[in-house]
Amino acid sequence: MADITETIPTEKSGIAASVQAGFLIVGLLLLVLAPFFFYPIFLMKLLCFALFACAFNLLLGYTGLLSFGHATFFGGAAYFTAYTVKEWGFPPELGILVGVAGATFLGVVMGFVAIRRQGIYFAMVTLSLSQMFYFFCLQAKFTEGEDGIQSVPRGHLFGFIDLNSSTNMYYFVLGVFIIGVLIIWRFINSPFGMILKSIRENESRAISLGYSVARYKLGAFVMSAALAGLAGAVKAIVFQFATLTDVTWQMSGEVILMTLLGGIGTLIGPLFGAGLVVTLENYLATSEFPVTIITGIVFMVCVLLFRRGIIGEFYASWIGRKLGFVYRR
Amino acid sequence: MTMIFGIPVQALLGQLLIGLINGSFYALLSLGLAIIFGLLRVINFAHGALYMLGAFVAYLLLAYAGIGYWPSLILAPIIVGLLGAVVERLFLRRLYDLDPLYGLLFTFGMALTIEGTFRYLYGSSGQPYATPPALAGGANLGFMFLPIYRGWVVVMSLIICVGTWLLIEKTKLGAYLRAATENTILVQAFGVNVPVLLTLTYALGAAIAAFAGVLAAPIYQVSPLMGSNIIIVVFAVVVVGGMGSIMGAIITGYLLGIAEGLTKVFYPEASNIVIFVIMAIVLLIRPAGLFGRDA
Amino acid sequence: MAVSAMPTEDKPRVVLSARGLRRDFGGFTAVRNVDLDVYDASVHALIGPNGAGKTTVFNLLTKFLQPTDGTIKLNGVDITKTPPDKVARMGLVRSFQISAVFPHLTVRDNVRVALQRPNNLATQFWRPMSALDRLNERAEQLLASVGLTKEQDQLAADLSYGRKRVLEIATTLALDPKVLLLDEPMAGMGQEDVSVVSGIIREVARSRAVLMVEHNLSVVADICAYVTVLQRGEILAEGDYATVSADPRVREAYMGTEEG
Amino acid sequence: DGASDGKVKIGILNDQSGVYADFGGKSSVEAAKMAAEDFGGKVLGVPIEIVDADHQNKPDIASNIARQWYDTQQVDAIMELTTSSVALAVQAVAKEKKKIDIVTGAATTDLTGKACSPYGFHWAYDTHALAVGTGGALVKQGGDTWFFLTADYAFGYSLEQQTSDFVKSSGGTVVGSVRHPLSTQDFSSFLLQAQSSGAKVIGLANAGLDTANAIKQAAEFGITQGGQHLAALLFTLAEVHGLGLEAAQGLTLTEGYYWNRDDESRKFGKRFFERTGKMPNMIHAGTYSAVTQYLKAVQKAGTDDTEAVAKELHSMPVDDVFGRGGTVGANGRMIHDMYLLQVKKPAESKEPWDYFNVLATIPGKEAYIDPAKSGCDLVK
Amino acid sequence: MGTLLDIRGLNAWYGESHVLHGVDMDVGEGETVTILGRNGVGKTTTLRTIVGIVRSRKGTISFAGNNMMQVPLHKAAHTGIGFVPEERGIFATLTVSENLLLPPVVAQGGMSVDEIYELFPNLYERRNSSGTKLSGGEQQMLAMARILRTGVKMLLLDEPTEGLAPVIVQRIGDVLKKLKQRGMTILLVEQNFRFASRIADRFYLMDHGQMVSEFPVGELAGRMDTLHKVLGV
Ligand SMILES: Nc1ncnc2c1ncn2[C@@H]1O[C@H](COP(=O)(O)OP(=O)(O)OP(=O)(O)O)[C@@H](O)[C@H]1O
Ligand SMILES: Nc1ncnc2c1ncn2[C@@H]1O[C@H](COP(=O)(O)OP(=O)(O)OP(=O)(O)O)[C@@H](O)[C@H]1O
Ligand SMILES: [Mg+2]
Ligand SMILES: [Mg+2]
Repeated sequence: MADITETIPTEKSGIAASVQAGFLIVGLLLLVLAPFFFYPIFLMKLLCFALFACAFNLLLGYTGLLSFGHATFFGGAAYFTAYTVKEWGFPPELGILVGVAGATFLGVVMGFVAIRRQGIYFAMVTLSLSQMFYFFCLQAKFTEGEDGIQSVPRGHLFGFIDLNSSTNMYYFVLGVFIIGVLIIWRFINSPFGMILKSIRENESRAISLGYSVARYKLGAFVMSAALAGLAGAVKAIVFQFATLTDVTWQMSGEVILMTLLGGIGTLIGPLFGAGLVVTLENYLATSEFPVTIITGIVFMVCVLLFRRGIIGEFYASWIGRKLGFVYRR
Repeated sequence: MTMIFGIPVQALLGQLLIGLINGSFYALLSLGLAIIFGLLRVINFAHGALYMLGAFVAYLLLAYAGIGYWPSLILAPIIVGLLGAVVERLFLRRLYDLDPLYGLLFTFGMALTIEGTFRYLYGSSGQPYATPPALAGGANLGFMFLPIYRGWVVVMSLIICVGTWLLIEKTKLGAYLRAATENTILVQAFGVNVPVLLTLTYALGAAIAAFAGVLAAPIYQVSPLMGSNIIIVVFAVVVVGGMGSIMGAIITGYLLGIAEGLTKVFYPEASNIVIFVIMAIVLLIRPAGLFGRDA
Repeated sequence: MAVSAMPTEDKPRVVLSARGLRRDFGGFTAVRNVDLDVYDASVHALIGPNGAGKTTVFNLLTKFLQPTDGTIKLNGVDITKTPPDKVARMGLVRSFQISAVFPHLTVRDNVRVALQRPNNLATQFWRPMSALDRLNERAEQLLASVGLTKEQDQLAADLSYGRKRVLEIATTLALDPKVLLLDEPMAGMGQEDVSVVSGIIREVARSRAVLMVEHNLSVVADICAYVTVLQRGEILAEGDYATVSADPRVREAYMGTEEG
Repeated sequence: DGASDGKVKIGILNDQSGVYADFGGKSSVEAAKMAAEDFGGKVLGVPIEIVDADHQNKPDIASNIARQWYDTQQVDAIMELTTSSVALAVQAVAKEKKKIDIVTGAATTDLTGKACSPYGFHWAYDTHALAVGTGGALVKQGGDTWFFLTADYAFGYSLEQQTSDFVKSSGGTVVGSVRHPLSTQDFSSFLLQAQSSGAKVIGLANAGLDTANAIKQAAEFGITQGGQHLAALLFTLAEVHGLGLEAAQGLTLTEGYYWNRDDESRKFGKRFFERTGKMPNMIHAGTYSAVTQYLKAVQKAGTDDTEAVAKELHSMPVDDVFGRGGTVGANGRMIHDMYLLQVKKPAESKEPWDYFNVLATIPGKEAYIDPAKSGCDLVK
Repeated sequence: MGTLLDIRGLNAWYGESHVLHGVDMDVGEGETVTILGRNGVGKTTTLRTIVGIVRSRKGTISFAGNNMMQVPLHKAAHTGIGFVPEERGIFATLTVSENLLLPPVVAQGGMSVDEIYELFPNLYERRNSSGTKLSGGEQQMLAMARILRTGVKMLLLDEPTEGLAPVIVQRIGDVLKKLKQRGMTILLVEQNFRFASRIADRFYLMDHGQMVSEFPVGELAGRMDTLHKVLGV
């Protein structure tokens, strides 16, 4: 049975590496210049979702675990951050830290239960647990139910950078995004990442070599949860509210769509996927097309025809191969 | 009046019965999921949408063709089953060689599309569907007033569950199905047309879901949302039961329906999460589920 | 290690021992009443007809399956309740009946993955991959010892079946185990590979205990000091190869009347 | 000084594909267009333009669109704003950008309470008005013992809380309540508890599909035949239509508008029906009213400048098919009469959409919180 | 004795990897033919390609007048081919008798269930236990037995002795001899050529995805040198 992670590029020749470096520089430049051409709040939203998708992809693309409950970490962190910043007057950086810590905690709890099952069971278990969290948020007092925590002050970063300026806010979000991606990159290219890879390849062999597979999976799960939380926490500061939308299972589905569209197991794919989904959502809002139908169709078409996603298809395409990107199979 | 935990026994009996009725829907849906998963290795996220479709087909048949409940009980499953067959032939078939997660994602997209379409066309507040006159009214059981229709639901779901179980455990067709679950290629090499079998299986699963939908129409609002509300719970049911056995899926469905019903009496705030809590506990104690075999 | 003398005629040390081992699957008892002692610095064979329960015994000893009954001790420590990865870390390492490599890693990486844990390089998620380079030397040594030097940059998936099994042994040795459990290491191997692998096993067993399941009786005769014959989950006979193969019950149940 | 950019542009931002699509949805957009046409398509000599968007019940999408509309698309006012998380988020954006927003779709009293804005208005209804209408007025009609079926989240609690306050202050008693989770399918357990409580009125402090399912199953369990009375705290014509009279008969509810109440409302209802295929509920009519009043304010102020228009909106009386005799408080609350309605028996209904008997009219002063006590810091 | 199975220029692939490079072979009616060869030379693949399990293939395969290249997998059995895979493929969730009755009967002339139980008395004893509870040898017998009932003309057996105890290997040899007497055509893949030599009429030697030589059983003794070289025994 072909693994969901089969489309991961395994090796890159010299050209591919430099092409990738080139893309990276151009991409960075574009991101730095973007607010001069696009609406900043839109870009910030895009970056938050891109980081969320990258974090999700860390789990799916590199350990083969499909979580259907990542909204819990994204939306949960948003609540924690919004609450501490608004009610306790925390500065933004501290609020974000609280959000990440909260998401990490949720990741430990959910991961502890969920990693007991694999494959689609894992997906169903995470879905159920996140639904539980959704009901918790709905009923808990501090989330203010369907109103959400509103009017969260953006405040001053480190006490002196005024985040109410959308330029400042944008570069802060960009900074967080880049740091997040760097963390993910380091994580998957580390000794730990190597063990993750071997577990994905042959789990019982990894056990027989003495690795407590569950702990490694949990490690990856928690790391992914923490980064998803980082994305959610920043989003709460950007939009100045945290609401139920971000903890629904539809949100968990959305991040899967972003990853799938961008390319499972590619480092930058989710950025493209997130860009596409966010743009599409915005566009559909003012069009005649009903959003869910289009999203659903995109999902189906993607699974049937472009399983590798935008970046994956590019790597596997004629040009990609010419440039030296190599695929398994 | 005798009391248990401060609740009159009479009320408790009533609640047990009601739990059983809810369990009927869980059992029917998890049964379909288990059959489809067993053979196709696809977690059918669209199962809730098919259930909704069953109810809607019944509604549409009534609204546009004047076809009532009884014919719909047969027609709607057939129509939805056919639709399932088409989906299997055209799309799902292409995903069998891939990681099962793709099947999950595809059917997720399918669920969104179906649900979105009906929401677009019919709004979300739901459509009316009356109880068939022959089953209207209720019976006073002494401890509660039982609408006759609800009794009918329990009976029908039991018949379908047991019938399906017999079909799969006791017939030649069932033997093919079980064998194909283990080794599709070999069964095919023996001269069995497995592709057709796969199509039939998905169609059967879809038809059972649609049947549940028609059963539900007179009780719940016929709404595009009725499927997505129930499917996540049914997933949890399936995890608790473990998808190893058909019987397991059925029994777990009824049991959890009852567990949920009782929670509504003792601690109603938790009734929507009680199944998830049970799921978490079962996973911690018996990761393979109550009736599951370890992979 | 400075143990000079080979175990003499009097009792060598028991490293792995099982008492009263039993395992039920539903109503069916796959293994019952199995007592087993595996000695240091020797090769012990577990043979028996198909379905006798050999693989199950392996699974029980390495804790991939939990025994229904009985106790298992490794170097005197009771491991009956220990999880499998812990057992592996205690020095009891197994191979699988179906070859177990990491197919999309290179041959060298396969061995390096095994080396990571003993060298405390498994959980560092903050260090770059190049931190693993210091394992290369040891990995290459191990690969050389089994003759895989030429193939070290290939993907394991591209190796032939026999080479995969050899790689698996190299990976296992990387953990420097005290007890090695090999499930049909020569099954489906060509004759050349069979001799290579028997050579390796013999070499390995100089300083370790090896328990292996094998159908190839000439190998068993050649390298195994002790043989246990299982039948229907129970021990039918025990002893050295000559004794066991002379046992008429073993001839009837397992070897048949034909010569070797 | 006239319109700033050669047109007056109004954005209708609401749920057009999700759970609240029937509540307002595309039909609200149509109501807004009717208002613009009735105004002659022009104000201050420049064209009136209506744009709309589907916020999909996601506050971040709504907030994103609102910002873009205000900043780059020259939208002067945003209206409708179904669901409270969206309404609160957009009102915050509007306040920051010093732009007008008029909420007709959301229920929370916070919009004119602690989250009030000098440029924000709340038009059609709110939880308080619903509670007064159904809670207070029904007790006077003899429904003096209550049992609540409450959706287990903030909205449900505040409906239950406010309603039982009015029940008690009108001399009734609350004999019990049970909290059910949001999106419950099966209410029979809860209904049995309500039934055995013996209360005369079962108050449904929930919304949408939950209310519809509860009503439908109450009929199945013979609760209304047993002499108990159902009162839905947030339910409109659109949902009664979805439920059908057979199941809904006898239900009481409160709305700020009923098309078949008098000639004027019938006239508007019929026109609306011709364009949308359904009769308007209070959100549709409220949106019509909000757009009309906004245009009148622009006309009167002679400019579309926010401060000037907001000043007019606060001071002008409301007098249209929806808000007859309405006034606007300093907190932005539009205060108008509400109606206690009862769903007819199928036999009583003389034509399609003829669903309600009007049981009582609740004067606006009673229905809405006195602005001075609203907790809004704009009111001294 | 006519030719039942005729294969010319058969090529087959697993994904990108080219495994069979032009296999030519034939099997006569009632004949027992054995393919010998080392691991991984493509013996199993040859059988799987004939049946149609491996579908990326080129060349011609004709069996009893059918062009097998055109026949879909689930129709192959109906032309009279019975395949017993290397891994036996006993179904765990089915009982022994369900396993036995599973393959549809494709032609007249198959054995009756009684005859089969007579041939394999152990199976009769265990008919109600689940398939995987059988010992390896019993599983192998069951795998063969269930094909005999269907009335196929030809058996494709993939290493029926692999991993079996010597005593069971003997029994299987006896059964195959009996089948041969009844006129069954058998294509056998074996590594154990001592076993093969007891029942085969003719041998093919396979290497690198091709048949490198072919000889009748009588020439076996004279060819031991080549065999040693190719098989490495
Ligand atoms: N998980 C399981 N569930 C049920 N029965 C099992 C299970 N694992 C093994 N068995 C049964 O236990 C018996 C022993 O199996 P085991 O695999 O240990 O045999 P073995 O001696 O290794 O045989 P072989 O030489 O064929 O590998 C067999 O009858 C098998 O069917
Ligand atoms: N499913 C598969 N996918 C890719 N390659 C395969 C597959 N099955 C077999 N191969 C490869 O095809 C070649 C031929 O395999 P085949 O199984 O036909 O060999 P064989 O002669 O039957 O060997 P053995 O004696 O080990 O059974 C081998 O190199 C093998 O690695
Ligand atoms: Mg074994
Ligand atoms: Mg083979």
